[in-house]
Amino acid sequence: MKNLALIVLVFFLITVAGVAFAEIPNPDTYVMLTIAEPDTLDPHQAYDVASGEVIQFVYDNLIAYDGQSLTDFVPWLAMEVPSLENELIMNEATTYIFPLREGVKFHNGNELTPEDVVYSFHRGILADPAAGPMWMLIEAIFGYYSLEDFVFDKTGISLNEALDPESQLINEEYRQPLIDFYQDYIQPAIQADGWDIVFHLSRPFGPFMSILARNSSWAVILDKDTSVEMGCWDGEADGWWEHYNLRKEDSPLYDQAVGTGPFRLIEWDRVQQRVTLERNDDFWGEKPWISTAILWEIEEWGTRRAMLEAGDADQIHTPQQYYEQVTDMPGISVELGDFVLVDSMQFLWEVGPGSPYLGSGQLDGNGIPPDFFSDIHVRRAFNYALDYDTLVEHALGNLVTRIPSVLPVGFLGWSEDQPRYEFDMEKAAEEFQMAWDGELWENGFTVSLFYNIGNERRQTTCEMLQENIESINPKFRVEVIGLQWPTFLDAYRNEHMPAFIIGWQADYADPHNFISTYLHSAGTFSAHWGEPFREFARENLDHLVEQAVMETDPSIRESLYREVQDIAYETAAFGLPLFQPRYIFTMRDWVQGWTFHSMRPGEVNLDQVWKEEN
Amino acid sequence: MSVMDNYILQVHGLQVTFTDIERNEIHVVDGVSFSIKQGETLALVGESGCGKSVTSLALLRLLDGNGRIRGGNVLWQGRDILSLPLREVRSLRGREIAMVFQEPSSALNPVYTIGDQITESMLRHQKVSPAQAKKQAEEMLRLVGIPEPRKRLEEYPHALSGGMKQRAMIAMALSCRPRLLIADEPTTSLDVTIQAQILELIKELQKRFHMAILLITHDLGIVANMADRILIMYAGKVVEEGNKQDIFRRAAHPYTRGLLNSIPRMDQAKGTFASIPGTVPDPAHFPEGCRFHNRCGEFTETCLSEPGKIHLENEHFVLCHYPLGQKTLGCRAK
Amino acid sequence: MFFYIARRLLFLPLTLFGISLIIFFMFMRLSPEQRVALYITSPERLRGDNVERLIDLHGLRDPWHIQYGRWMGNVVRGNLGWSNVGKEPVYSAIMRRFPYTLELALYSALPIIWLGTWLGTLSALYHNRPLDHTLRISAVVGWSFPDFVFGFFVLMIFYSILGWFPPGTLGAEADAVVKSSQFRSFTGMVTIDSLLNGRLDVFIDTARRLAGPVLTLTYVGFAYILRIARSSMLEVLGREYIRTARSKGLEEKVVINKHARRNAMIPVATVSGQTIIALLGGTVIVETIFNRVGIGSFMATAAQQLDFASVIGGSLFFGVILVLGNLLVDVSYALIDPRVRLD
Amino acid sequence: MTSERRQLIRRLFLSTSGFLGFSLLAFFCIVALCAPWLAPPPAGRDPYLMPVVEWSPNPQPPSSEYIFGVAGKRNIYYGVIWGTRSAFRVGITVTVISTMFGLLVGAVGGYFGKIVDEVLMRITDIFLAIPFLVAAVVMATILGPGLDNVIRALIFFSWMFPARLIRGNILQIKEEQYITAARSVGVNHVGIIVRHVLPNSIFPVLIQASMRMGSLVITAAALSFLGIGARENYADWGGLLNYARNWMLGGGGEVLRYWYMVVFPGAAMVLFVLAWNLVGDALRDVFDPRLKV
Repeated sequence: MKNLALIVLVFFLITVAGVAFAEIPNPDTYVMLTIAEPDTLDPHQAYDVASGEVIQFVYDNLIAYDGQSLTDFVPWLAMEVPSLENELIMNEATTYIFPLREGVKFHNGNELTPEDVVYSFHRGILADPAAGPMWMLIEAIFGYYSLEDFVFDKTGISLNEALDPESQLINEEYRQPLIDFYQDYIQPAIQADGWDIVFHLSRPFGPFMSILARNSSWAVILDKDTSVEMGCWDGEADGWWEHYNLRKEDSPLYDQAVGTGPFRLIEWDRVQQRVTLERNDDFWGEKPWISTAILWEIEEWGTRRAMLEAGDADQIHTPQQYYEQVTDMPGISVELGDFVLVDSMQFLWEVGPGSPYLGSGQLDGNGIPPDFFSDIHVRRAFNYALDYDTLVEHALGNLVTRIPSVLPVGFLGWSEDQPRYEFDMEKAAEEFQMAWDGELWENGFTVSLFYNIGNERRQTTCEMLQENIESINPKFRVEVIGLQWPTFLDAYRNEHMPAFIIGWQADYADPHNFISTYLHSAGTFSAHWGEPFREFARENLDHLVEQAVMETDPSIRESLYREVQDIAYETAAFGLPLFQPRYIFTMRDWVQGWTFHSMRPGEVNLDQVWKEEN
Repeated sequence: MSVMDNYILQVHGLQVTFTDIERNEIHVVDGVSFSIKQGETLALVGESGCGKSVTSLALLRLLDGNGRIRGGNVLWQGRDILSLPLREVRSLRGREIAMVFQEPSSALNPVYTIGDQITESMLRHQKVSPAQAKKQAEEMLRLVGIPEPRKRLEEYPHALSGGMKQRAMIAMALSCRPRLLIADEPTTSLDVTIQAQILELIKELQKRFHMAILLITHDLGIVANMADRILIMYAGKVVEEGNKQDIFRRAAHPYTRGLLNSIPRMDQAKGTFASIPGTVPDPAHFPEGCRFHNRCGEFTETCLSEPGKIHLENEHFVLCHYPLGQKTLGCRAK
Repeated sequence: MFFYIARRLLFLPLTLFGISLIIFFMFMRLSPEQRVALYITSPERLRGDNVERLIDLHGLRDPWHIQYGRWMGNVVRGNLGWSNVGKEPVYSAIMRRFPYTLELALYSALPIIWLGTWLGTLSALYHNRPLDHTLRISAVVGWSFPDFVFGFFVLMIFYSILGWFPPGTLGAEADAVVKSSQFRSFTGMVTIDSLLNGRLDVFIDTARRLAGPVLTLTYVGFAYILRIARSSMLEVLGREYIRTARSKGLEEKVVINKHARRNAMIPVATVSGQTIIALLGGTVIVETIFNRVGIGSFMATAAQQLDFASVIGGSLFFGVILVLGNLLVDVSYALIDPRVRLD
Repeated sequence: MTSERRQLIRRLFLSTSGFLGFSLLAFFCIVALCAPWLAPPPAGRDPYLMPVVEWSPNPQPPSSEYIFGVAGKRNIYYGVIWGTRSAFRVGITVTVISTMFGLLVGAVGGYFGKIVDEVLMRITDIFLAIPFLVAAVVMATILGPGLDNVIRALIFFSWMFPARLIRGNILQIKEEQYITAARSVGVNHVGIIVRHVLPNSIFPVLIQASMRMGSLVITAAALSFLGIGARENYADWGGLLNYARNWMLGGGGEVLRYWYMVVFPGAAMVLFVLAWNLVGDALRDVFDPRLKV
């Protein structure tokens, strides 16, 4: 008994002694609690927010966004932003010239040279890892969606088949064509002319500048010497394929980063799930205020909040549904902002074979036929049936911004006046009556709406739609089903879910990234909406989408995108566009200098914040 | 009953109860009285469940759990053990009164060596050093006929055979030269040949140390061999008491007769009480009146009333309405 | 004894093989698309034939024997594969996380065993009296508490209100000290290493962070030991050798502490060993709540994300721990109890 | 024998823990049976799916309308009531099936011995060497969300415990004479197992089963807590607690702001598990032959 008391006492003393009383703990260190650690630090493999969050502060791009703008740029590692006016964009917008800043040093002291820039882009394009981000540059510069397609088109060699699992050539006869491919196509496309970096595009590509702008990890500048030393591609034409499509763990840059950015990478501790950055005192631009930044993955929301409350963290990732928990927290300030992310409900005009989610598979009240949503009236009825205002005000606490189509607010082609379906139960009923020649109204249906588990916003939206639709006709049955991500992905790939909500986060700030994803017959999403849709898109939409991206005049592009959206509205081809969710940024009120940018990966501008009591 | 000076232990009206789950008190031992003279062997005989073991445990207040002594007194050289402070009872235990139990393999602590367990009681009661105690223990082991006693001291009980264990038990009990040894079925669990050896050993040591023995057993063969006087217990009461000759020749209680009829000869295996019909009644439901009446061949209506204690001859008493083969000689004791 | 140990060890590879088969075939129930979801973390990665490319890259559409053979071939060569959850090779992911779990398990085992034994003995000695009832009920209540509910209570009281026990494994500053070149790692367990290095500040930091999880595991865990200790003590107290000891005139204290306790502790010791082993595999929830590094939370995340290499690697690791741990328990059982012989 | 058994059962109900445990269980049984009257589900819907009662995602404290408050747009009271059925379903299904299967494996292994036993016990060992929670997490993730899948996962990884117990008991009983007797009379194997072996080892199994019942319900809830339990909005205490998880540490400056989200489902769960543990305790006190005091 005595022992127990003693132990408790000692523990108590140790504990109390350890409690810090400082007003602002660690004024030079910024602790940001996130929900994910980087996937990889190789900029050409990184395609997730957490990786981008680190990469953007360690590496630099050629240009950066001007303040909050999504369309204006400022020089960054480039001395000037190319434009038609300053004639750095030439040849009908197929040549872009970026004069490179001199005197910039990498974190290890190496000097930045034009060769580094060229190497960086070549390496990225040749690496093109599966499901990585490099398709953006490949599409922008060459007009292909992957290096594999590009190589196959030019040489007739399928890289997949030409390489063994160790990335060695299966047959020596492929060697020369592949060397030629590099020399003939990749090398000329990005070249250094003195201190000018010159890009040659195969055709004009509207979004090109957005793809290069700061925050795009795929377009950052590596140090060639350091990279080669670490074991990356050596810059020679012979053997480049040995570095093609590596698994992320096989990349030498997986957990190392030497850039020119405002912070240097001290450590990526994968056990503690913590990335530590330190101010780069030799940074060429404005130096950060804080000396150390810690990005720390803490999955548990309650723990994150408690650490913020205790002052052990300066800022935390806050899921939307917990807004109420942080609004009146003492010592805490909350900011709001819309990232470029849109949620929408997608309808499959034809569900793929073997779907377990169709019920009876017929229009008999206990299921739906596979092509249920190919009927325009069904799609329209669903659009009319969503009580949007109630959803936003009561269920989502006004933490979303309504979008009429799939374009985020402020994007080229977005407009307040874009026609949209307003909540109207009578019209919804009318459309349902017309659908399937009245058969639908007669027999009713049972349809399942899907969302990925963990997203309460999407869940609530499905539930409200369920409530509204079921109230139209007692024979209408709606089920709301949440799926785990792997199952969701499987069902998505096999085109099994008749209707589901998913979001799209902008890769770059251009309408093309959304319109082509949602409306082109080969779009990332829309290609999976079934043959009826693809047919419809090929006839009505594809040419407009393709024309718009090649156009350089913004006003022409805008009108083209308007036209596409109008067609999609008329036919309810988008599915059911929903909203841009509003993000909640919760931080201690001693955080100063925090600003929001909708294209920034991550939630904090580490290079500008500092800590000071108000 | 007169108090005679050479009685070392006198028990008067001992009452022991147990409490069952429903909190009923059950009288397991109901008014047992007897006494033991210096150096004599008193056998306490009865079927299992008659209360004889409980009686022996009650003498040293070793009842555990829910057993309670509800009355009577146990005089040890004039002092009532039942009212002594527990501290003093403890100093009696092992030193003046020692016990040997039925099952040597469970009565010895499996995780301590034989030596440890023997010296323990010497160290407790005598002013000896551990080394001396060990030497004495070795001596004791030799005395009880254990070969290689020095080696045995270091061994754990499970390494010894049953007979050896019981010898060790005896060595342990006698290590402080007690004046009374309570032996509770000391040979029941042993083979017949070993039984005889152990009994011989006990007899021999009794002579050597001049101690009295309270021998608890159900085996009348052993009784015939060992006892000076005999106490027959049935259902918590002493039903007959007398010296060996009286009991064996002139058993008065039908129960005693029954026991004697079932007596096996020494050269036979363990006997049974098959000749008495029925079983010992459950203590919770002892019959009214004479507790043996439901198994008794002589049963009459009278037996439904409590029988009185009848003095037959010398020290021969019986608790029965119809003592067998006797005219009622003495007056009814109160 | 030697034969016994050898025989048990001989079964180890067999057990591991069995485990790998069970896990493997569980994963084979999944479609390649479900398994590739590990690499496709957001819709943006769904472009074109990315899914197929990734499935090919990782060979997820190969027939099962090829996939198993490939995995087995790597294992034989000492390569357990890449852990996508740990973001490092499976082997080092496990080895770097294990000391934290071991540390937590050991520190929790101490109070669990100590409290459980002490209170269990007390409960037995006061059998059916108010103290016994109180202890038993409070233990059963503790045992009936889901650890995640109790863990949050602890976090609420000791962190949110009192500010004593912060979550996490190590604070940033202490972490920097531990990673500095002056700090020598002896055991991988920070509490011990910090003392060996004479860094009391690091010790305090990590001890404070350990306190919450330890408290939680102790409360929900000590009941089991208490129950065993109590019943074993009760059983022993009813044994004849206790009566023998009393008949020798020993003091009650000696009877209890010497004769009863040692016997009563034999089952408790066995169960304690099993408790430590169980703790090693059962800290998942506590590690999650308190945001602690450890093999439990690692495995849970890996399982949820269907990270095949991590799950199978971790399961094999647990298999080894379990088999060796149980062997150790059995051997020590034979050492405590002179009656037991291993053969 | 029968009077002895009757007495045992009397003791079972009269002991403190037995009385408490059985009363609690009776209470939960009543709640489960009366769920449709205690918390009427909306017509035509699956009663196990908690209906939306509020559109606001913010929890609402207990009020006269929703006496346990509202969490995740759902009536906590409704979830607690219908969750009782889920708890019984998980506990009883898993325990019964895994015990049956374990019984089979244990009985076959224990009775036949030799090679059969060796093989079965090695397989049992392999299953035992995978940490239970991790195994259940993997299995539940692979099978996908849903109470039935949780049940499957738990069965798949918990039959070993009764199997071992039974086997041990059978090995012990096998030595006893009446088995030899039965065998010598020529009763067949199955007959011996069913008629003689099982009845004698049934009490330890029952005790273990009732103890496991509680921990299984906790494990199922832990799976829910890790996000792989019952489907979302399924009336299940683990699910309610999982939802409460992100509110447990309070909001604003108040730590206890959302107490009701934890307290009601938490109390239901603790009491339910407690009931089984108490019953198990009482059973053991009464039937465990080693504890005859």
